[in-house]
Amino acid sequence: MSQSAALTVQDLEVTFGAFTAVGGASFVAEPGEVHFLIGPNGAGKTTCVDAVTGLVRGSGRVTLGEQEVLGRPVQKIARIGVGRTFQTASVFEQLSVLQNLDIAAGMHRSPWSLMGRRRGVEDRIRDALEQTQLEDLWDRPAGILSHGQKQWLEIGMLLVQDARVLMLDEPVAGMSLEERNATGELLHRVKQDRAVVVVEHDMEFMRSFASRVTVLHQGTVLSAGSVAEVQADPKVQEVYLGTASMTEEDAAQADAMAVQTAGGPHA
Amino acid sequence: GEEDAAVAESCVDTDGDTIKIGFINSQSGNMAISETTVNDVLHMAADQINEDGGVNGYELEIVEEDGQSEPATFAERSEYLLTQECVAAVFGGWTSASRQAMLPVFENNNGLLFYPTQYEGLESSENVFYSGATTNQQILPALEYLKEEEEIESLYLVGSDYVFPRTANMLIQQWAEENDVEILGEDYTPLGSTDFSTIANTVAASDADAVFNTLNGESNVAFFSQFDDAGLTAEEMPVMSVSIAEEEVDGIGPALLDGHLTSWNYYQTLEDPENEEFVAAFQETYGEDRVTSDVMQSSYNSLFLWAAMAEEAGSFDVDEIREVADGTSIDAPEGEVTVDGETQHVTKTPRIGVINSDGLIDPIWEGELTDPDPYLEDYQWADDEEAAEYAEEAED
Amino acid sequence: MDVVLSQLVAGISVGSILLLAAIGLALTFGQMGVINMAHGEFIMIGAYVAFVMQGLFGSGVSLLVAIPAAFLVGGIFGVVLEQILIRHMYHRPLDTLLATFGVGLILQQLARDLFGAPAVQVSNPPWLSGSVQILGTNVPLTRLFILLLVVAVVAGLAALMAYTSLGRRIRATVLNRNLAETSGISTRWTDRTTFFIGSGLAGVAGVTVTLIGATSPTMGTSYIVDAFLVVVAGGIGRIKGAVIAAFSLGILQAFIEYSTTASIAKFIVLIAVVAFLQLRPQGLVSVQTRSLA
Amino acid sequence: MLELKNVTAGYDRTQVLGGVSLTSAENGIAAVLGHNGAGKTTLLRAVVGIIRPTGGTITFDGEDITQAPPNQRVRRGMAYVPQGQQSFEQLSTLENLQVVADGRPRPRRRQLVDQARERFPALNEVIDKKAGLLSGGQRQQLAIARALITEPRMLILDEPTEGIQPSVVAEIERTVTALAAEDGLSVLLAAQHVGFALNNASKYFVLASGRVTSSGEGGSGAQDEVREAMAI
Amino acid sequence: MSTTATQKKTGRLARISAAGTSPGVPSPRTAYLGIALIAMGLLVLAPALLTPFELRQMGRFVCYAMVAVGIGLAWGRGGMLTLGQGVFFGIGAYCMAMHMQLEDAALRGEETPQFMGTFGVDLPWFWEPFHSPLMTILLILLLPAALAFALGYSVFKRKVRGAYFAILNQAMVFAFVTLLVGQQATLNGSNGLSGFESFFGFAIHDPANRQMIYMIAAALLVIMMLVAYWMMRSRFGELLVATRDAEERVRFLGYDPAIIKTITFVTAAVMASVAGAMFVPLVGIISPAELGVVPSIAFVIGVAIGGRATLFGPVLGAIAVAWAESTLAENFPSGWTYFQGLLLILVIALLPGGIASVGRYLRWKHRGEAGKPTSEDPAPSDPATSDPESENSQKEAAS
Ligand SMILES: Nc1ncnc2c1ncn2[C@@H]1O[C@H](COP(=O)(O)OP(=O)(O)OP(=O)(O)O)[C@@H](O)[C@H]1O
Ligand SMILES: Nc1ncnc2c1ncn2[C@@H]1O[C@H](COP(=O)(O)OP(=O)(O)OP(=O)(O)O)[C@@H](O)[C@H]1O
Ligand SMILES: NC(N)=O
Ligand SMILES: [Mg+2]
Ligand SMILES: [Mg+2]
Repeated sequence: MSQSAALTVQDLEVTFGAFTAVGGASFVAEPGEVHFLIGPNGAGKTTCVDAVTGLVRGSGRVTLGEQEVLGRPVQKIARIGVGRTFQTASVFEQLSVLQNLDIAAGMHRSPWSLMGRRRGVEDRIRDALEQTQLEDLWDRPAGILSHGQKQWLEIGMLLVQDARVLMLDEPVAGMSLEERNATGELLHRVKQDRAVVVVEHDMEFMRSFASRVTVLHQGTVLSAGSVAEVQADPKVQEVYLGTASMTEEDAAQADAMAVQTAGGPHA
Repeated sequence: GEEDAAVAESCVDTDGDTIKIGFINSQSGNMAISETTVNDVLHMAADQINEDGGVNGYELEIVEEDGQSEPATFAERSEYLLTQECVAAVFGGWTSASRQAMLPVFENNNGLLFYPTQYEGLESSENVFYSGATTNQQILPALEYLKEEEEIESLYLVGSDYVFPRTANMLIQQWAEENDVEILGEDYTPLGSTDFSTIANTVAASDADAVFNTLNGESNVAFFSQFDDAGLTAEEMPVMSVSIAEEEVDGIGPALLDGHLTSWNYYQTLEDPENEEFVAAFQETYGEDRVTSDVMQSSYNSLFLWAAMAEEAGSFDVDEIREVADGTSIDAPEGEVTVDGETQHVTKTPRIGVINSDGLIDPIWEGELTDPDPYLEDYQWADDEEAAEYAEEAED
Repeated sequence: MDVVLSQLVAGISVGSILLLAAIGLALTFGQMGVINMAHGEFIMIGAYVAFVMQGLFGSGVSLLVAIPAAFLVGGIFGVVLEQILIRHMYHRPLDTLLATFGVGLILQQLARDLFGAPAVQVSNPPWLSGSVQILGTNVPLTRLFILLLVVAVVAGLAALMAYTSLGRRIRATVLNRNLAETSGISTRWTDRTTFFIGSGLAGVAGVTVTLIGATSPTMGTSYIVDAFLVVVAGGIGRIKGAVIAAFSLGILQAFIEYSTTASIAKFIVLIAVVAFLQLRPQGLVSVQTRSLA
Repeated sequence: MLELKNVTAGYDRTQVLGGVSLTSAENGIAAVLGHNGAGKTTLLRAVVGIIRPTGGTITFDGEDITQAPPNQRVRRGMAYVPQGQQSFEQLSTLENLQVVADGRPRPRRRQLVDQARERFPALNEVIDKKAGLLSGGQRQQLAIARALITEPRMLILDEPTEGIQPSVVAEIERTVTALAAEDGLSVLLAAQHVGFALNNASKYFVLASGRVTSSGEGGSGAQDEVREAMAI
Repeated sequence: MSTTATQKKTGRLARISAAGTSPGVPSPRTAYLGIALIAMGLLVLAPALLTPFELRQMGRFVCYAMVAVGIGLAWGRGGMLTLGQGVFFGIGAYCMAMHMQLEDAALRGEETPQFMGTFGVDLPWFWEPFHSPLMTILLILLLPAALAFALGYSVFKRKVRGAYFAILNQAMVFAFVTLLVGQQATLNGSNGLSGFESFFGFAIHDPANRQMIYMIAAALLVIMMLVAYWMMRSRFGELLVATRDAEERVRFLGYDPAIIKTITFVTAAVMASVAGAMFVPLVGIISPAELGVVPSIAFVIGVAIGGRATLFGPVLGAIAVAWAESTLAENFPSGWTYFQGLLLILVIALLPGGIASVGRYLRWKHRGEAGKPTSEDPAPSDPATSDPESENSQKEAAS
C-alpha cells in the first residue's frame, strides 16, 4: 500500500459556460477521517468529485500529498491514488463480480500481467468479496445485480483498487439500515491509512459516521466542522436540512439504531 | 508444370455427343445491367448453332457462371470452367478488369476466352480472341469523324475513372497534338458518380467544339441531364460517346441524347439481311421491346467465330484452333468479320451514329473495314515517348 | 469571381442533394439511433415511384404527384421495416446496420426483378427545363427546385422536432424507452411515426434525384455513405449540424473538383471528414452530457 | 385499487418474483419493503408493465391489465417514478415536464407544468438546462414532478427520495401524504428506508427473495415487526 | 456487516478459484480441441480430399477467416464495429502484389510491371521497397499496424465509438478505394494487379507450390486463432470486455481505454493485412473491387452469422458464408441475393449470438428443464446476444 496522504482542495472552481457549478470550494480530507460533503441538490458536490477525479475540468489547486491532481487525465489521477464511485452505479455489466474486482485491482500489477490470464484470486479480492457480502455472487455478471448490490460492488472495486483517497458519491442510496451501517463501518475500517470523502444526503448515516463535514451551497463552502457544529448552523438548516427534517426524537432513535447495529460509531 | 498442362489438354471431354462451353457474365452486381444482355445473346447463338447441327457434330452444352461484377470472381469461376467443367472455350467478360483477371487463368491452363467488348487495346494474348473493337476501330475513327465532318478545333474529355477512359484519353491527347486539335479539359469521375454540376459548368465555360465522352454506365444519366441543365445542346456542342449503346439510351432518356453522337461498329438499325435476321431472332426470343447493341452483337459473333474455327480445325484443341484462326471469316450482322491471326482481334467497320428521339441510333457515317491494330503500330504519333510525357503531365 | 460564384452555386446544389438524402437519416439515425442501411434503397423506391407516376400521369404533373406519393410509399416501407425488424433491435444499433444491409440487398434485387437491371428513364417536367440567372451565374431550374424543396423540408422537420409535442415525444422515446412508456407515451406509435416520416423523406429524396441522375436498382448505394457522413459530421441528432455539414461538404467538393478532378475531390472530401471527426468527434454541433457512456 | 394475484416475473432467464399477491391501499400508502435484491424494483416494474409477468394477474380498478403496455396503464391513472434518477437527458427540464403534460387534455397542460414548477422550486433554476446536466437530486425531483403531472390515481414510487436533500424530502413526504389523504391517491412505495415508509404507510409488505414474507398495517408501531421480518 | 452472514459464507469462499472466464470464452480444453480439429481439417483433410481448384477456393475462404478472427476480436470482444477492414486487407494485398509484380518483372528482365508500359511511367518511388522480400513482409505487418494505430488512437482518444466509429471506417474504405481506382498509371486503377508468375521464387502455377501457399495460409489462420484465444482469455481480454461495456469507468480504474482499444484494432488490422497478403498468391488478383464498402461489410457478415464474440464463430461463419456464396450464388444468382439478405436478417434478428450461440442456447434450455439454474448458468444478458455497444451508441445517437 502506498503511503497515506491528505487530499487538499483549494479554491476549486468549475464552470460550464456561463454557469458556475463550483465557485471556489476548499476543504482538506485527512487520512484517517471520513469526510462528509453535504449540501442542497445542485450545490456542486458531485461536480467537486468530478473535478478532483478528472472527469470535468476545474481550476484552483488540488493536491494529494505532494502530487498535483488537477490537469491530469482521468486514468493518471486514478493511478496516483484517487478512487471513486458514481452516483448512479456503474459497473461492467457483462463481466462477473470477480472480474470486475480483478480489473479494479489491475492498477497495481505490471502492464505485462495483462498478457497472462488470471490464476487464482488475490487476497485483496477475496477480502473485498467478503467485505461486500458478494461472495455468493462472485461469478454472476454484474449486470444482473440489484441497485444496492451494484453499489456494494463499486465499493468493493474501490477497496481492491487500494486508493489513497476514496470518493464515494451517495454510496448508501438504496440500502437498508443494516447495510448502511455495515457500509459505514467498512469505511471506518478502511479509513486508517486513507482519506475517505463521502457525499450523502442521509443524515442518519452522516451523524453516525462522519468525522468531519463540509457543507456546500451554490458551489461554495457554507459551513464546515464536526457533525454537531454543522447541524447546529442555522444557515445549514435553512438551505439544507429544513426545519422539520429531523425531530429530536427521530435523531435519538436513529443514533440508537446505529449504535445497536454497528456496534457503536467508528473507533 | 507437367501435370498442369496434362490436365488442360486431356480434360475436354469429346467422348459423348456434346461439347461443353462456358459463359461467364455478371448476373449480379453493378455490371449485371450490361452483362446479362450478353448472356442472353450468347444463349441465342448457341441455340442457333445447335439447331444447325452443332460444331463438329457435337451439340453445345452450356455451363453458365456468374462473375458477380468482381474481377476475382471472374478469375476463380473461369478457372472452375476450365479445370472442373473442362469447357472447350469460354465466352464473356466485359470490364477490362475482369478480362485482365482472367488472363493468367487462361494462359496457364491453355484455355480459350472470347472477349466481346470494345476496349483500350495495347494487349494481345494467345489465349484470348477479342471480338470487340480495339482503339483504332472505334476511338480513332470517332476522332477522324469529328475532325473531318464536324470540323472541330477543340475537344473536352470526360470519362469515368478507370483504365478504358484513361487509356483512350491518353491516345486522344496524342492524336490531338498531331492534328492540331486543342484539348480544353480532361475530367474523371468515380464510377457511378452522379454529380456533374461542376463538370457541366467547366464544359460550358470551355466553349469546346465537342465533348468526347468515355463515361460508363449510370454516370451518363447524370452527365447528360446536367449537360442539358447547363443549357448545352447537341447542335452547339455535340457529345461523342463510346460507351453508350442502344441498351443505355432508354435509361438516359432519348430526349436528352437526341442529336448526340456515338462511335460503334454495329447499330440495331443497320440494314443488311444478317442484322435484320439477328434483330428479329433476338426480339422473338426475348421480347419486342428489347434492343440489340454492339457488344451483344460482338459476343454473338464470337460464338460463330469459334464454331467456324473449330470446324476448320476439325477439333476443339486450343492449339489447333489457334493455328487455323487467321483469316476465319463470318457474315455478321455488322458485316464481314475476319480474324487476324497475329493479334487474335477481328476486322471491324467503324460507324458513327446519331441518337434519334426513338432511342435508336442511326448510322450517319461509315469508315472502311479496318484491320485491328491494338498497339497502334501504324500510327506514327503513338509512340512511347509521347506516352511518357503524357503520363508525367497526368501526374501533375 | 465568376468561377467562385459558379462553384458556390454548384456546391450548394451538391449540398442540397446530400442534405436531401441525409435528412431522413437525420431522423431515423440521428434521432432514433437506428442505422438503416436500407435508407439508400428507400431513396431508390422513391425514384421508382416517380417512374411509375410518370407512366400514369405523364411527365408534366407527375413530379408534383410523385412527391407526396413517394413520401407515402417510402413511409409505408419504413413502417413495415420498423414493425417486422427494427423494433426488435432498438437496443442493438450496430446490429440493425447489418440486418438492414440485408434488407437493402433484397430490395435491390426486388427492383431488378420488377423493373429490370438497366436504369429506367424519368424525364424532367417541361416547366423545370431551362435556368435562371442568379448573381450572374446560370442556375438550372431543377437545381433551384431541389434547393427550395430541401429548405422547405428541413425547416418543416426542424420545427416539428423543436416545437411540437410529436417532436418531444420522438426525442423522449429514443432517449429512454421505458421512461417514455411509463410517462404515458406510446413508444410503438412514436417509433412507427418517426420511421414513417424518416423513410418518407427518403422517398421524397428519391423523386428529387431523378431530376439529376439515374433511376436504377443500385442507385441507393451511391447516396448512402455520403448521407451517413453528413449526419455524423453534423453531429448525430442535430438537424442544424446536418444542414451545415451537407452544404460545407458540397461546396468543398465543388471547389476541390474545380481545381483537380472529381475523383480526387471525392477522396479529399472523405479524408477531410475523417480528419474533422478526429478533431470534433461529436460532429459540428455537439451534445453535452454528464453520463459516463 | 391495485391487486396482484400470484404474480411471477423476472428477466430473460432468471425468475425474480415467485408468486406475489398483494392489494394496494385504496387511498393511502402501501409500502413494499425488503433488502437489496429482494425484488422490489422488479415488482414495481411488473406493476407498471415494463416487464411482463410470466404468471398471475394484475388488476387495476377491477380491470385486468396484466398484458397492457405501460403507456396504457399510465393513461388509466398510474404514474411511476423509477429508481435511479432517470430523465430524458437531452430534453430540457421544461421539455421533460411538457412531454408528459402532452398526454393530458390540452387546456390543462400549461397549468400542470406550472403546478409542478411550484412544487419543486429547485427546478426553476434549471428549467432550460438539459436534464442530463442536472445534479442527481435535481433529476430525482424532476422525476417526481413528471409523475405528478399525469394527475395519477395511483403513484408507484421506487425509492423516490434517494439523493434528495433532507428538507425537500420532507416536503415530498408532505405532498405525497397530503395527496393520499385528500385526493384519494393510492401510493405503492418501495423503500429500503423503513422509517419514512412505515410512518406514513397504511399497509406494508415485506419482500424477501421475490416473495411476500410478511405484511400488515402500517404506522411507526410496525417498525420492530418489520425489522424482524427483514432480518431473515 | 452482519457477522453471522460472513461466517456462513466463508466456507463458500474457498470455492472461488481461478475459474470464471469471460462469457463466450471457451475452456482451454474446448478451445485447444476445437483449434486442433480446425487445423486437422484445413491442413490435413482439405489437401487430401479437395481438388486443386477446390483447395484454391478453400484458400480464399481461409483468407476471409483470417480477417474474421480480427473482426471477432475488435467487434465481438471490443465492441468496435470495423466496417473498414477492406483498407487493411488491401494494404496487405497490394504490398504482396507489388512485390510479386516486381519479382515477375525481374524474371522478364524488365524494370517495371507490364501495365506501367501502357503509360510509359518509371517505377514510382513507393514501389521501390517492394524489391526486397524481407521489406515486403515487414511492410505487410507494419503498414497496417501504423495506419490502424494512427487512426485508432486518435479516434479512441477522442472517444469516438459506436456508430460513429463504424461510419468513419466506412468513409475510410470509400476514400481508400477511390484513391486506388484513381491510380491508373501507378497501381493499375480499377483493374488491380494480377497475372503473377512467382511467389518468393516459387512458380505460382506449379500445383505443389500452390498447395504450399495454401498450407501457409491455413497455418497462419490457426496461429491467429491461438492468438485470439490467448487475447480473449488473458486479463487483457477481460479488460477489453470491460472497456466495451463501460469505457469511461475503466479510466477511473487507472487504465487508458484508448490504448486497450487501439491494441485490439491494430491486431485486427494486421490480421486483415496478412489475410490480404495471402489472398494475392492464392487468388491471383487484387483489385479495388475486392476492397470496397460492400466487400468490407461482407467480411463482417460471416462474423455476425458465425457468432461475433466467440472463438470459433467468426472463423466458421466466414468460411461457411463464403462457401455458401460460391456454391449457391452459382446456381441461383438472383436467388442468392434474396437468400443472403434473408439469412442476414434472420440470424441477426433472431440469433444475435450467431450460429455459435445455438449450442449454448440449447444447453441452457436443456438445463433449465433439468432443474435449478447453477452458478455456471450463462448470464441472462449474454454478451453474445446483446449488442456490446448498445448502451453507448444509443446514448450517443440520442440527442
Ligand atoms: N436486468 C436484470 N436481469 C437479470 N436479473 C436482474 C435484473 N435486474 C435485477 N435482477 C435480479 O433480480 C433480483 C431483484 O432485483 P431488484 O432490482 O428487483 O431488487 P430490489 O429489491 O429493487 O433491490 P434494491 O433495493 O437494491 O434496489 C436481484 O437478485 C437482481 O440480481
Ligand atoms: N456538464 C454540466 N453542464 C452544465 N451544468 C452542469 C454540468 N454538470 C453539473 N452542472 C450543474 O452544476 C450544478 C451542480 O451539480 P452537482 O451534480 O455537482 O450537484 P450535487 O451537489 O452533486 O447535487 P445532488 O445532491 O443533487 O447530487 C447543478 O446545477 C448542475 O445542473
Ligand atoms: N473494355 C471496357 N469498355 O471496359
Ligand atoms: Mg450529486
Ligand atoms: Mg430496487
